[in-house]
Amino acid sequence: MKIIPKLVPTVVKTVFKKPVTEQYPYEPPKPSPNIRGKIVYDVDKCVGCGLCAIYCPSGAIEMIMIKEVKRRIPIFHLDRCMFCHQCVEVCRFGAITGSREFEIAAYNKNELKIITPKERVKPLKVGEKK
Amino acid sequence: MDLFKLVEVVVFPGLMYLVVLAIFFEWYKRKLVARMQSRLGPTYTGFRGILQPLADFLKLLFKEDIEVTTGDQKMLTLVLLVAPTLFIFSLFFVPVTGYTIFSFEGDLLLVLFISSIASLLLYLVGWTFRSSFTKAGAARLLLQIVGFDIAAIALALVPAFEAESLCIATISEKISSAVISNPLLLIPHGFAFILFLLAQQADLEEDPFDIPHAETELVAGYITEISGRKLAFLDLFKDLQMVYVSFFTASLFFGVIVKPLSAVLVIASSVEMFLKALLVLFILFTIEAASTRIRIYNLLDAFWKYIIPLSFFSLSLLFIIKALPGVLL
Amino acid sequence: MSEDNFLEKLQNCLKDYLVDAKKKRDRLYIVEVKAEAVDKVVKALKESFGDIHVTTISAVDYIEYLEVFYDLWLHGPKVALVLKVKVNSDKPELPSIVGVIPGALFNECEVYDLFGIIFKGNNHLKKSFILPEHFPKDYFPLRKKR
Amino acid sequence: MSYAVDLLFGPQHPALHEPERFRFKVDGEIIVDVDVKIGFIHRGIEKLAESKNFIQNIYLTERICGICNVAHTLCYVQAVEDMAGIEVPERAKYLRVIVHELNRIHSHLLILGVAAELLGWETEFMYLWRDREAIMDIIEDVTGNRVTSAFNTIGGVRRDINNTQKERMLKVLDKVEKDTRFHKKVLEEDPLYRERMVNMGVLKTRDAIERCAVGPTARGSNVDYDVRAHDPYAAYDEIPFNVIRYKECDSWARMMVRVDETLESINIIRYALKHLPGGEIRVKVPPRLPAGEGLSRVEAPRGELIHHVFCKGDVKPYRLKVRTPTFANILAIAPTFIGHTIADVPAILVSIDPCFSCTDRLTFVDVSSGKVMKLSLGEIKRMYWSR
Repeated sequence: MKIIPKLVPTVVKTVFKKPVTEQYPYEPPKPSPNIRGKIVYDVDKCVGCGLCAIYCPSGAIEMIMIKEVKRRIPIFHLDRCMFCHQCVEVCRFGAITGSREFEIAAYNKNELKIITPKERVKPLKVGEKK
Repeated sequence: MDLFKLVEVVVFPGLMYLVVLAIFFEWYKRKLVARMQSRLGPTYTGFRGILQPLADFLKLLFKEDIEVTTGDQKMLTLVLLVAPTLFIFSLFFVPVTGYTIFSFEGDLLLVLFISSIASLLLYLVGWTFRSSFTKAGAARLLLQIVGFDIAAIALALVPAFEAESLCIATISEKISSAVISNPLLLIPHGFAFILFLLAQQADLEEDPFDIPHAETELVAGYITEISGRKLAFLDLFKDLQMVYVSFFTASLFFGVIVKPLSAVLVIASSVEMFLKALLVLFILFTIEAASTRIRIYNLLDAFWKYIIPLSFFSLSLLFIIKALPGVLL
Repeated sequence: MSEDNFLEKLQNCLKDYLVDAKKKRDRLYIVEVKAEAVDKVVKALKESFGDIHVTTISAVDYIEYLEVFYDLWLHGPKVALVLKVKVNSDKPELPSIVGVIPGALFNECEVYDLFGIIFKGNNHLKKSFILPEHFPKDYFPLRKKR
Repeated sequence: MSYAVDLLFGPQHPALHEPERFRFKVDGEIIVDVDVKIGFIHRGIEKLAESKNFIQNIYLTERICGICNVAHTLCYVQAVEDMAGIEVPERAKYLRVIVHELNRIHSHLLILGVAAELLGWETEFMYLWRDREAIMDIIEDVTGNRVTSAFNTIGGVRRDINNTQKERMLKVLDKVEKDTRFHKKVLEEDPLYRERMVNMGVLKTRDAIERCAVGPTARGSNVDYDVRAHDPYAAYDEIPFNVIRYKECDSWARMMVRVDETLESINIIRYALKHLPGGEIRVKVPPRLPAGEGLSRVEAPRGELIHHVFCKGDVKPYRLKVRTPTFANILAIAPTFIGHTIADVPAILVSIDPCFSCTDRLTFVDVSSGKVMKLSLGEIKRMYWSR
């Protein structure tokens, strides 16, 4: 009896059990509520300090100058982003927050840029408390 | 040859039925092993993915055929055309539907001979190429054949002696009554059945005997350089082999209980044989799923040191049981 | 063997070759020795403290000189030891310790590949041990620019 | 007339950080010589680290290895903390231990599954990876991602564990423990698995010490060396646990060390969750750190890992030295191949938890002269028959 593989009973039992495979695109995924997903940017809270761009390990954040209002705001290249949420952590003004969204595949890199339209960027009031 | 016989050979229970069965058994294998591993298996094509093997076969037919220049392509083509037909031919002698298309006294030996030839043809597939992987795979395959073939032939003789015939049709008819009339025969019968399954497992190259095409050692063994249409026919060959193994084992060791005397009874007995074949395959796939691959030396050890002596032992046990009443009386 | 008086024992054991020895924290000592005597140092350590596990050998380029460090683990007293030597960066040569500890082979090969430090007595040193095969033979990537 | 076939195992495997090429000289099926070439995906991370600041380097070191990413970040941040003299809060130390051990469980179950798969045992592979999925879910729950956790940071950890998470974790750990005990029984007793693994690649205790083997490879050879126990970091000095050792010195022993360590890790996590101290989880760290040198060693799932950081009072490290465990283990394991058959190569190679893929063509090498010959099919056949 020693030569019978140990898994035989389990294998036969498993036939009558439900498979554990999740058929992902056909079934809704069940991610944890704590996952790090796509980042959400709120331009109204941003002061343009650029800390997020300094600390971003993959260079996914680019600071651009908006001449009309004389301040810098970030552009997020989500195609380079690796969802470490370091930018969320270093932002002192709460302008960048995380979300649970992770299905961000796209056909074009440009679809993955978070660019704030120029007209939404307001000039920074000096001395204003956030 | 009359028209009826022609229909039998080409449609039912001949060529077309066998190919459909082959494709079904491939699905059965994938689905069953998947469920054993708590996976889903094929799901998309047809009802629960039942058409997936057919889809794979057709896809391979339309793929580009990459011919490796270091291989002997003509020989390969010939082998791959001949090999599947050999199994179809030998299945004509096996009661797939309860009765056989052709039958004569001694056809058991012919069928065993043909199946050995088919395995040897696979060896030629590997040997036609100049790649280290195909060559090593072919060499291993040859060693494997040397291991299991003698045991398989010796064990196939056990039911033949029980039913006192060398005709598969007669064996399958008489085997159940022969065993029931002398319950002592159950011992060598069951013994031989288990060993025969192991030999057939080695013939099918399933775990633990998938040594000739061990992925992590030899990429795909003797199949490595084959692609496209040739691979499709090789797959068909393996599937037909599955059909042959299951029905051959079932008819030798379980026999046919429902006699196929009228059209309705033919359907009934073919369902019976089908279920028995599924049972045989279930046992084979359970072994496949539950075991690791062994080394070629272990296989030769196992067969030459244990299984071949044991098969001759069961054969001689059978003689004693058969002869004992005569001696005592 | 415990950690008590380890520093004294160490100083006794290596007094001929020692340049500087200090305790950095629990179970970690940093020792600087003379470059030409590294193999003798390791041998002496092995004789007095038992088996040595070479965690890694590597170097830092301080422009004026190369500092090679040997991160060792002494199985006997169960302490980590960082053995440091200073090497001339124009003509970097060190005695090999492979004869004492065979496990240092790959580490020495890597240092030779990335810094160009020649370990005398190691016959397996070859360029492109870890770098690609067509990497320039006279360029050592981890050295700083002058 | 003795001919050896050059059989090349390797080099490329895109998923793992340290692929290597094993060039076996094979006489029939028996291996007579082995030659190792490493560094096929040398990505220059040590050089790259010199041009990134300390925070960015956390995420860089995390990507040295996807499987043991927690060990790498932990080792790196500890080295930096050692250099700057930063004292980490107690709670952070415990949280680090918890995530580190979760990572270890996930890595061990992964390699046990891979080992089964390499031996053609797909079912056990599927079962092990199915059961590992539960651990991946907790890692996702605690850190925010299944694989790259980004959990450790300089001065502490980035996320806290609340009570619901703790309870969920304990429940999953019970299940994983039950599963692991089942797998332990299977791997211990399965006759075919033992047939393939026992007495394969025997690395004697003395050789293991001399060739500086680390981790489960060393402990499978009965070497008493576990960084967690002998040079405790984080909260390991307060947590009781056993150092797993096996006396058999073969592939099977190395795999069983991993099984037992998985069970031990579950106990460590339970203890850490029970004794989790309160308080802060991180301290603030300035971007510019003082000059100095920091060294940290960590018991990664594959063995001892070391990060050695040098700084000249900048926002960037002056030099970062990383030594990964497989680097040490390849040298230890390579000579043990000799004398075994080709069929045993996967069984031995997988036991050090490496990365390899096997594709290449053959050349014939005469063992005595080392001359490479190109032969036609007919010549090979003739040679074969004349043997």
